Amino acid sequence: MIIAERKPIKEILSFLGPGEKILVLGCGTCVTVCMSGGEKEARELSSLLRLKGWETKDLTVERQCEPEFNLRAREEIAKVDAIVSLACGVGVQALAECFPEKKIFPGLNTTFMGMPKEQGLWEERCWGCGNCIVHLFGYVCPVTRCAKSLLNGPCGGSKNGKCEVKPDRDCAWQLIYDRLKKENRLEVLYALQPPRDWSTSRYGGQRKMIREDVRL
Amino acid sequence: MNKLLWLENEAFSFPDFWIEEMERDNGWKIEVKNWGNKPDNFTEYDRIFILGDSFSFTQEKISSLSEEWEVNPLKVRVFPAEEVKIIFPKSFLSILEKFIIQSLSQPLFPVEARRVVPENRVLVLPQLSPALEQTLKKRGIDTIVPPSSFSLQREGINFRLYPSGDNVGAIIISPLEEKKFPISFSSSVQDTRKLVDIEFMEKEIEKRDFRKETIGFIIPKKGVTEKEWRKAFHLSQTLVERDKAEVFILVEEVLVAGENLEKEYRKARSSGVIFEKVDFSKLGTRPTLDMRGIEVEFATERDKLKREVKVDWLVLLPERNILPFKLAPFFCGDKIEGEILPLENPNVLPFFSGIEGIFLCPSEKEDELSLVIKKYLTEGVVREIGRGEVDEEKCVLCLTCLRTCPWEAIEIEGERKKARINGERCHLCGLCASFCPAHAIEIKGLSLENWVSAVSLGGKNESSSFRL
Amino acid sequence: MRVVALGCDKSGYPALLRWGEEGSLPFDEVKIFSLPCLGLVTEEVIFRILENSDALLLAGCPLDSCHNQKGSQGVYLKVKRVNSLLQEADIPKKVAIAFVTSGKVGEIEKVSEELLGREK
Amino acid sequence: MNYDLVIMGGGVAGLTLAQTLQDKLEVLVVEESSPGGMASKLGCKATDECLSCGVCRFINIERELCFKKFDIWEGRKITSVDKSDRGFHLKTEKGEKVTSQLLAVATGASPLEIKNLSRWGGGLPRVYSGWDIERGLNEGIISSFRDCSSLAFIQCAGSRNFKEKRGYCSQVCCRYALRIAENLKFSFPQMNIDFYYMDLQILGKKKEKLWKIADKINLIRHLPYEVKEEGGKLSLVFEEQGVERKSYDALVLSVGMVPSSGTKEIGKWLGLNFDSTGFIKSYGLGHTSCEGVFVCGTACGPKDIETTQEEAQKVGEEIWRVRRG
Repeated sequence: MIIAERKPIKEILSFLGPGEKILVLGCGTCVTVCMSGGEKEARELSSLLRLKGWETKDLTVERQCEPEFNLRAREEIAKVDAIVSLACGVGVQALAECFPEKKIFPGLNTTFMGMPKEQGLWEERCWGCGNCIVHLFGYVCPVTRCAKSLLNGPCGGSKNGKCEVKPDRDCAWQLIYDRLKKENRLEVLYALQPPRDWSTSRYGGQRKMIREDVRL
Repeated sequence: MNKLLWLENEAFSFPDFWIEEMERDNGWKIEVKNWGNKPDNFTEYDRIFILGDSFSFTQEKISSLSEEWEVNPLKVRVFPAEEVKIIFPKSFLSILEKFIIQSLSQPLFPVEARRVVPENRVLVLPQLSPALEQTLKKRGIDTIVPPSSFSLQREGINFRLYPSGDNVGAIIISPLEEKKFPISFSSSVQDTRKLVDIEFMEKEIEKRDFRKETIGFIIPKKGVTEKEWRKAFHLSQTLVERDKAEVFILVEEVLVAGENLEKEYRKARSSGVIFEKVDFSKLGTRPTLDMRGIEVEFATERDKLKREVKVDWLVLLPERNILPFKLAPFFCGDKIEGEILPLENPNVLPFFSGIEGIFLCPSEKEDELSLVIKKYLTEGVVREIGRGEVDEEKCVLCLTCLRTCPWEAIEIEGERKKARINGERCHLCGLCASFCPAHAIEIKGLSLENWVSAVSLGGKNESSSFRL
Repeated sequence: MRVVALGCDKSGYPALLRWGEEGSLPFDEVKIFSLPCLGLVTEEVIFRILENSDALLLAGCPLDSCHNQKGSQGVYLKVKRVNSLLQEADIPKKVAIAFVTSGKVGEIEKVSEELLGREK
Repeated sequence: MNYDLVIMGGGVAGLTLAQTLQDKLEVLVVEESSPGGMASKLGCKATDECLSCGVCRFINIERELCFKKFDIWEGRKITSVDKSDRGFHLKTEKGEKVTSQLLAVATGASPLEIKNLSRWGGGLPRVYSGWDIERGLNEGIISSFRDCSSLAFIQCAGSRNFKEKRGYCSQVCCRYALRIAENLKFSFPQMNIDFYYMDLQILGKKKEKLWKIADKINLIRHLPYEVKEEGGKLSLVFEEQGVERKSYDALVLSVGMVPSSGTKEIGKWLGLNFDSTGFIKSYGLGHTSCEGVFVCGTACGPKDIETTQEEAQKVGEEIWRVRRG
C-alpha cells in the first residue's frame, strides 16, 4: 500500500489565505490504513484549522485517485474556496484534474510503497522498478532494501548486519544471506546478475499501462 | 410520557415541588425510591437514574446492576452524588434537569447485559504439577491434559481446543523457571562433584551422616523463595545439631520476611551455623589438591578481611526467573498471542496474564490461584452484548483494532472478512474505537457526539461534574 | 481560564472530584466528566473540546496499571501528539494528562500548574 | 440478635472475609471506628507508573461496600465476649447484645508509636515515621520535602528488636520505604537519600523494580546508634568504616507493626494463645487455640495487603467448610 505522512502544520497553514472557506478532504484507502489521511485525520486537521480561525469542513471520499469518487463531493467542493487534500500525490492530481478551477493543496507527503511491520511502524518494500526479481534473493528485494540497489552481493559498508548509509536499517544482503542459508539454497547466489535494464523503472520516463483487451 | 425512576441515596432527597414542576413542565412521570425499597420490576421505566457516588458506580458495576434488574444498561444513568455536595443548592436542580433531558435525548440501542460463565474446565500448560492438580481437584475444577498436538481458538469467553473440539473456560500456564546462579564455577571445581543443589542435600541428609564435615551454602539475594530459605535454615540447623558438622552460609542478604522466618533464622544461628554477608563479586572458588573438596575464598562485609574455607560440600541455591511462555504456536485465533508473562498491574486479577481466561501460576501460589480461578469460573463476568459495533461499510480492514485491543475481543470474521467485536470479551475500554482510522467502530452510548454535547452543558463558574 | 477535565471512573474521576471539592481551584471554571476509560479519548475529541474551552485536563490510571492495560498509554501518546500539533500551529491551548489513582490529588495539582504555564 | 459469624474488626482482612462469606452466611462486622482499618489510611505510591504497593486493592474493597450483603456496626466498641454452648455472646458499649455461632478476629495491628523510638529522635521535629508519610501521600505530603536536600531512612527501627519482644520482621517496611524513596527521587531528583538497613526484605510483586530503586539510593547496612538535633539539623551516629557522624534535614523511621490494643483485649477475653511477639497464634488456616474462633489478617502477624486478602479468602473457605461440617 502507499504510505504517506502529514506535512508540517506550518507549511499547510502557509498555503491558506485569510478568511477562506476550506475543505479538508480525506481519502478512504491507503492513507486511511496508514493513519495519515483518513476520516479521522481529516476531522482532526479541520478542527485544528477552526481553532486557528478558518471556517472549515471535512469530508472523506473512498479513493481520491478516481474521478468518480471525487465528483461525488462536488456540492461540498463548490461551497469552499480551497481544498486541503489528504491523499497521496496521485489523489491530489486526480482531484485537480476533476476541479480545474479550485485551489488545491497537498496535506501529505507521499513517502513510499510499503507494509505495516507492527502497530505504528511502516517499512518500504517495493520500488516499482517494473521487473520483479525477489525470487532470486530469498524474497528480500535488493533494489528497494539495499541503499545502493546492489545485485551481486553486499558493499563493504555492511557492518554487523546493519547498513552503512542508514545504520538503523538492516543490511538487505545480510537478510538475503540469512534467509537463503536457512533454506540452504546459498548456491543461488553464485549466479551472476547482469546489469539491469532500468528502462522499465521510472528512469524510462513516465510509465503507462495499456490493455487493449479491456478497453471498450 | 417518559417514566423515570430515581434511586436517591441518604445524602440527598428531592424536594417535592421540584418533582411536580418537572412532571408538569416536561411531562415526565418521576418515581423516587431508595436502595431500601427498590421496585421489583425495573423494566417498566424508560430511564433509571442513580444518585450515588460515581466512585462506586463504575461501568462494570452498572453492567452488573442492569444484569440483575434485566434492563438495558444504556437506560441506567448515574448522577454523581459528589456533584450534589459541590453545587448544591445553587444551580443544582437546573443542572439536574439538563442532565435528565440530555440523557433522554440520547438514543437507545438494543444492548443486553448478560452474565457469561466460562466452562468449568481448565487446560494446564505446559504440564500439570501435582500440587496444582490436587488443589484444583479440591475446588472441583476439572482439568484437561493437553494432547500431544493441539491448537486453540477463542470461542466467546471460552477457548476451544482442537482437534478434540471441547471448550475450556480458562488456561493455566505454570511457567517454566530458569535456574541461574550469579557466580560461575570453573570446570575443575565442578569436577570435584561436591557442588550440589539443595534438593540433593535434602536427600543425602536422610541417608548419611555428615559428621565432622564442613558444608558451605551459597544463597543469592534475588529469586530465592521463602520456602527455600526456610529449607536452608532447617537443613543447616540439622547438619550442625545432628551431625556436629561445620556450616557456613554465604549470603548477600538474609531473607527473614515471612511467617516466623526470623525465628528460624535465629534458631539456626544460635545452633552454631555461621552466616557471613559477603560480596559475591569477590567470591572465589578452587578445588582442593586432593579434589575431595572446594576452597572458598571470600571477604566478609563486617571486616573486609579475606578468608578461605575448605568445604567438603558446597550447596547452591540458584535464582529462579520465570521464562516467558510462547502461546503463538498453539493459537489459531486471529490475533497472534505473544509471550505470556505475569502482569504487574494491581487493577486486574493477580496471576492475570493480560488475556482474559489465561492465568499464570507461579510456584507456591497454587492455592491462591485456584481460589481466583474458581471465582472466575463460577461467577463468570457480566458483559454488555451489542455495545460495540463495527460498521462493515466503513471498515477498511486495517487491523488496527486487532492490534490495539488489550482484551483480544476483536475477530476478523464473516464472509466479507470484516472486523467484529466479540461482546463476551469486550470491556468497553473503547481503545479500538479511538484508534480506528476509518471511524468504523462505535461503542454505543459512548460516541463523540455525546461528549461534546455534554461538555457544552454543566455548571457555570464553578467546578461541576458529569457522568457521560 | 476555562478548563474541561476528563477522568476515567476507575481512578481519574474520583481524584478529580476530590480536587474539585477542595475548592480553591486555580481556574475560573472547571467541568469534570467521567468516562469508563481514557482510552476512549481521541485526538478529535480533544480538539472538539478545545474548540469551546481553553485547556483540557485528563486524569487516568498510572501508565502501567491502567485498568484496561493500554488505555492510559494510548491516550498519553495522543496527548503528546496533539500538544505537538498545537505547538506547531502556535495555538495557545494545552492538554495535560495526570496519572493518578483514586484520591491522589497531589499529581493533579502539579499538572494544573503545568496547564497554567507556571512549571515548578 | 443472632448471626452465623461475627467478624471483629472491619479492616482489609475483616471486609474481605465478610465479602467471601456474605452469600453463604449471616455475617456481622463490628468495627470500633469506621471501616477500612490501617489500609484506608495508606496512600498510593505510584509515580508515573505503578509500583504495585497494592493500596488500590483496598479501594476495590471499599467500592464493593456499597453493595454489601452483610451488616456493619460502625463506631461500636465491644466491651465483653463470653462463650456458652449456644455460641459466643458479645456486648457493645451501646448495650447491644449479639450471639453468633462462629467468631473471627480481624482486629489487626497498629503502627508502633514513634515517641517510643526516642533513641532515633522519635518526637523531634522533621522526624517522621513511614506511617506518617504513608498517610500524607494522598494529600501530597511529598511536596513538603521540597526544601530538604538530604534525607535518611532508618529501617527496622520498630521491629527486629528482641530486647523489647519485637523480634519479628514487619515485612512491609522495606518495601514501602523503598517506594516512598522512589516517590521522593521522582519528585526531587537532586535529593540525596541514605537508607540505613539490616537486610532488604523484598518479596512479592515488582521485586526486580524495587532492586532497581535500591540502586538509585545510597544503601548503608547499619542501624544507627543515636540521633540528636544539632542546629536545626538531625545528626546521626553510625558505623560504616569506623564510627561516623552525618547530619540530615529529615529522617524517616520505619516503624514496625505491633498488635493493636483490640487484638490484645479480645485475645485475653477469649483466652487465645499468643505467640512470643504478642500476636494471636494461628494454627494454620486461621484456626486458633479456641474452637470456633478464627483469626486472620495482621492480628496473627504482620502482612502486606495482598497477603492479607489472599489469607482472608482462604480462611473464609475454611470457615465455610467448618460450618457445613
